[in-house]
Amino acid sequence: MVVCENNFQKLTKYNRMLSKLARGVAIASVVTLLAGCNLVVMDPSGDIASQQADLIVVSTILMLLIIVPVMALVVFFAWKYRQSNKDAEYDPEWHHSTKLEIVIWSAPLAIIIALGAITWVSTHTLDPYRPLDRIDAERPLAKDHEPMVVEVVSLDWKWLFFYPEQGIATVNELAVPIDTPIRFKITSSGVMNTFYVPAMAGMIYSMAGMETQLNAVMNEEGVYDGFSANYSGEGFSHMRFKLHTLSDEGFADWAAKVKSEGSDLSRSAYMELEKPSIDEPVRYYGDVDSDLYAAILNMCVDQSKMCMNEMMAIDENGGGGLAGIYNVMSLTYDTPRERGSQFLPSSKSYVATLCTAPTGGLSQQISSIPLFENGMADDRFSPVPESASIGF
Amino acid sequence: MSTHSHAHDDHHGHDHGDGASHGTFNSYLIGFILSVILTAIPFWLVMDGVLDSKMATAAFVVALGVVQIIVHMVYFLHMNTKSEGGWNMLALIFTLVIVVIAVSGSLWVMYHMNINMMPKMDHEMIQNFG
Amino acid sequence: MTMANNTAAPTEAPVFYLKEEHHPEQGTMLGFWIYLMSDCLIFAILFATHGVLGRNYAAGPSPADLFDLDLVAINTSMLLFSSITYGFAMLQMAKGKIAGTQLWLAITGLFGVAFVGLELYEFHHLWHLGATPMRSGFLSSFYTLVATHGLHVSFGIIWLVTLMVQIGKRGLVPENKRRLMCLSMFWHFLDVIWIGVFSVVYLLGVLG
Amino acid sequence: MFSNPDLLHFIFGRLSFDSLPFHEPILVVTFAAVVLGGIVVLGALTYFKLWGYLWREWITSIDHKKIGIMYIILALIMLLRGFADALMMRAQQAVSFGDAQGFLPPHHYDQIFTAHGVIMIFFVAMPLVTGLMNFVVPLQIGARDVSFPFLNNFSFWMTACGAALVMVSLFIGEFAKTGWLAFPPLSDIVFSPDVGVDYYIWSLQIAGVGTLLSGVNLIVTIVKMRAPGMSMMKMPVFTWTALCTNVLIVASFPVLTAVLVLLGLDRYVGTNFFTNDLGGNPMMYVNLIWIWGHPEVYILILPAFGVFSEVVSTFCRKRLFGYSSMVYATIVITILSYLVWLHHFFTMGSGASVNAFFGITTMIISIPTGAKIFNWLFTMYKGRIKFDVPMLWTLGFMITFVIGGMTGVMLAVPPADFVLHNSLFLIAHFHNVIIGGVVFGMFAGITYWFPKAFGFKLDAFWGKMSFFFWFVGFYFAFMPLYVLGLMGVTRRLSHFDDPSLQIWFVIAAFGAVLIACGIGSFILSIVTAVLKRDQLRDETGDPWGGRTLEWSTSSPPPQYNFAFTPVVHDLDAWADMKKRGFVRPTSGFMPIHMPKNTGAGFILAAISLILGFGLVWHIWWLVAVSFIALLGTAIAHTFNYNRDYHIPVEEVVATEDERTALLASQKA
Repeated sequence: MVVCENNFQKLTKYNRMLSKLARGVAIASVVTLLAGCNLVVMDPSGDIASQQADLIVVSTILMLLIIVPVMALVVFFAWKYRQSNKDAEYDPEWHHSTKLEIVIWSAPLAIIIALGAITWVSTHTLDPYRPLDRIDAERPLAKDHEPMVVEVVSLDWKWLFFYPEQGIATVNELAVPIDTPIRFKITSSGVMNTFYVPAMAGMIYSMAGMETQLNAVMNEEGVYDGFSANYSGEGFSHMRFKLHTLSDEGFADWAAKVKSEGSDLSRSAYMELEKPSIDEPVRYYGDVDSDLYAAILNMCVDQSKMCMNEMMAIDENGGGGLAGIYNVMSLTYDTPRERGSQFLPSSKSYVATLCTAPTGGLSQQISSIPLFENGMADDRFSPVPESASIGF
Repeated sequence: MSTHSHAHDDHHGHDHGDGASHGTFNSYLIGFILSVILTAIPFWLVMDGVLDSKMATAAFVVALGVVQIIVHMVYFLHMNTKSEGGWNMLALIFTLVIVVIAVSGSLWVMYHMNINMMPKMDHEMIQNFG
Repeated sequence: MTMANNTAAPTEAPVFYLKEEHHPEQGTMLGFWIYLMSDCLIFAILFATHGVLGRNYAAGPSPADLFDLDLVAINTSMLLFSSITYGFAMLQMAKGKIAGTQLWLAITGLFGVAFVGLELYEFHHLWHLGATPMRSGFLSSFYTLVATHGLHVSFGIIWLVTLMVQIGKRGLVPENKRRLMCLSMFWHFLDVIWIGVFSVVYLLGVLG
Repeated sequence: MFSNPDLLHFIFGRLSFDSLPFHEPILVVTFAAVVLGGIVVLGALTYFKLWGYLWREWITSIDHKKIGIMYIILALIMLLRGFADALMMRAQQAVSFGDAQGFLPPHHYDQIFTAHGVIMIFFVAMPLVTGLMNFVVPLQIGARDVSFPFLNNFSFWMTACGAALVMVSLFIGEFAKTGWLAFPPLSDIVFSPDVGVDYYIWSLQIAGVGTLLSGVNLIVTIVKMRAPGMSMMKMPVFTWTALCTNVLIVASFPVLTAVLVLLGLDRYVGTNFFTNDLGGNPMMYVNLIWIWGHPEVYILILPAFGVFSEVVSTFCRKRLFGYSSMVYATIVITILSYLVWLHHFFTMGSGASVNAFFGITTMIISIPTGAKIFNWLFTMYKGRIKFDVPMLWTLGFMITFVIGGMTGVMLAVPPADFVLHNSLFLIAHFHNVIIGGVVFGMFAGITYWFPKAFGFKLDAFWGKMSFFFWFVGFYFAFMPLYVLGLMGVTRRLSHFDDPSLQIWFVIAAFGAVLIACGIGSFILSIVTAVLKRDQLRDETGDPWGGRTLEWSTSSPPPQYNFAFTPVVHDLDAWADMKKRGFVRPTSGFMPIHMPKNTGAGFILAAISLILGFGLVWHIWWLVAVSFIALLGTAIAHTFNYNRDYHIPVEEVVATEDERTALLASQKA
């Protein structure tokens, strides 16, 4: 393919890929033609993605077993039984053959049984939540190894990465040491995105108030593309970052650089960063509020908001009762206006935090909080009347 | 069947073909009494806290609800395998299959997603609010 | 070539068309039943949503804090009474008695109005407490499910009144009988949905 | 008075002068063209005094054949709009690299890909399918009309008004910028406060009512109105697929209605179904909308399968191979299509067991689908194949669709989907099945039944040109997307950093141009056919040597379809009649009982359109007025008991005698 010749640096991978595909003779020719084109999905640098690529090849070959004969037969029958070919047999009443019927149902069935078995096993072994059990095909991992943790937040429209072990954070740049299992914990500040580095492992959604996980490992040094694969609004096309895979020393150097060059990431700095922006440059943070990721995940960076886990714990125990009705506040910041809208939304509210430390039962806590004096209550609601009871 | 002697309305004049039965006074009464009983029991179970186990109460409520739905289908909606040549029953069964798939599937799928993704509450937290 | 290709005519020429006018079966009842089945799926989705969101109180009130089962029991009885009175209307219709049909229809309509009225009273009360559909996922799904059922009953009442006028004008002509039977299915179908509502939303909800 | 903002807000809601897109030159030019074209059309209608004719013969018509034709005209018009969107996307992606930003800013581009998806699925594919079923099914089962002719007219106009509301969004306000399924939280009021999503919600709700009712209508028609002797297992395969399609419509569109109501409540009332805060759960929306969304795919493809079954046996001049396995395959697909929805969001994070379950159920669907492909294949075996245009589409389908099927099964393997989800590979896959399956099928069907509808065939030369342009254009347009998907390129991007990708997008754009030529050729084949209609005239009623009942009546069929109700003895009823010496009756005619035209459907749908517009723009007085008008008109309509009449026997005799003479002159 002439168009791809500018990709010479990929030639080494191209060779490696050829050997890999020796199994898949059937499509090797097609793939070879395209291999110069950085088919990163088929030729990744992380062990998980490699297994996923193998799966694509295997399932393709399995299906070609039936697709190729069908396509050939379509062409052959169309040619052989054309109207002008009077030599071909013509039997307008022939419409049933039990033997053929058995074949046409059982042949796809056999292939699907094989593919189904592969699917069941591979879905479990390549589950993104499952801790890795190998670094690559040759190097298994001990059962109790602790992966390195990277916390990922998708913002409008940029990526924020926390390195809790290093105490640093970055925007739109990710670096990991090679051959080290990594657990990505992923959440979002607002809309859905997916965290996706094609060379490393599959993608997974990032959603606000929820945490998804991706266990992955990189096996080669290099610079790779990462991005969101789920459309998230105006700046979506520019929601890209580079993944640097480094040696252990290289990673340590990089972390030190971030630590020394970076600025502070406090809650207020995050609130500023969270505002929608497009094509954000790379940023380093050397001093990171240690609670920040948890606060983002639980949607309570604004400290007046109740954290999700707290709210869910209350709900688990039967909710906040009637008094809880009024524990809401109007949204103080205004995402739509920041998104350049001409209309304002109808007033949105959220649940306010319970300020005191949880000491006694919930009902006690709520009754002990001066909800209405400190101006937290939404003024759409009138205070609970003294006699508020549920009787009708 | 006359063809065009009584022009316009004759086409609609053969409701007997609809196979819909109207029930009898007795069948309506039986249906009504059964459904009053089947309504009263679950209300009584929940309002008076008759059973100690919540699970058992819930199971009874659901089971009685299902029985009551069947009673209504038979006595009020006159469902049987023959009405409309069996098509009513077929449509009902198909719908029930889809309803079961959609409802139980949604609950199953969403349960797994919530387990996998909702922020972790540590036990201490639940205890604190308990 | 089209018509007279009878080279190998079989011994007995089959009949290929009906000489007399063909009356296909009336499809209205089946069609309406199928519509009800599709409506049933709307409710299924609302039930599924309630199943998923029904415990998301957002640190607000739970069913046990809000629901008054006495009221729900009264409400349920309204709907049950309206069922049997509609049944009586159908029996009168089968006998061809216009006045009896109208009377029982009117009683059915009144029970329906009582049901909707009680539901509105409950909503008003909850709203006044501040338990609005905006407060939590649980309340959103509760109001939507119950109000969708209530809306159906309200449309049923409008339909019922329309039908009473039509019976008054034209009597129990076949069209009106068919419409009465459709409304009968609609009305009893709403009972069935309500069984699901009071069992799942109210009783299981209060149970916690 | 006009300086009073409260009053203005009361009258116009959130509609203002700024809502008109004067800043978008593309839209201003389009608008000017639409207005000019509109004036020309309206002027011509007035000049030729066609308004009365249109109103009497088409707008108020309850004739299933005319309604079917109107559905297809609507679909072809909307195809032009949807395809214009596609061309703009392809052009933008072919030029927007590095520093070049292309000609579409994200604000505009995001609306275009959303509109493209919505229009192509809801207002092109759906009306094509519904239109074809409407036209063909009653003829195939030997009926005189559908079960509920008025509802049929109403359904069509609701669909048309849904389409009209989408078109209004082009010039007043904007369309959704959320992707065609409008996932929250992006589609929630917080992140999409503009009118776009509201246009989306209300146009789909209005059209959805039409779709649902036409589904009910056709099910009852097939169940109740089959000719005597036509048992279920003697129904033509297209009727079978139509039955299953309509079952799917009735059992899935309510889900869409419900989920859009919930999204609407979130936006209008401030409830918390799919919000991030206050106990909402956006994943529930994704879950629910795909419970509708997956059966929707089969709603589109099953009728196409039916068309191919009819075409392949007609043009191979042979009975269909494996009729009963074809029927069972269709039924199995109908049920299974409800068990696979999660494969659209494997990557959302449900556990391995859930993913694996849905992956495997998805693969199982390929078994009955594969059986169908084999059945068509073995119908060709020992046949005498005529390569008329419908057969070309069928062959093109068989080659193309298996590729789409293969990539579909690949995407059903969850770990593979983890790298392919939301990529251009996915885009290539579903265009592969939708174009290779649905579009090819609908073009085959239109070409096949066109002479039945109008009495003359489509022009074969331009028909063939259309097929080859589409066929080749498809491969040029979508094979590069498979490659790009494997290069890790995602859907819905309006700009790229990596210039090495550009060549693939240029190839894809070239493919889109070829497809444009295909659409142009198809229009030419209609225009040429109209001009040459005397040469292409079909006077036999059976131009292809068909096998099913619709070919036993004249082309176009009389209003009442069949003067005498046919009696069916064999699966291929008409082939059987021809073989066993059916002689067309020429006397003994009787008056025929038929439904009357009515304008109620059109009026109700027009009011719904106004209601939708009011809701989109928060013009509450308009909402109230139009809602009351809607209710009032509906009730008033029920007071009309005078809904049918008899075609006098003289008219039937005259029509049938004319045909007798025509057939006699043919033979002579």
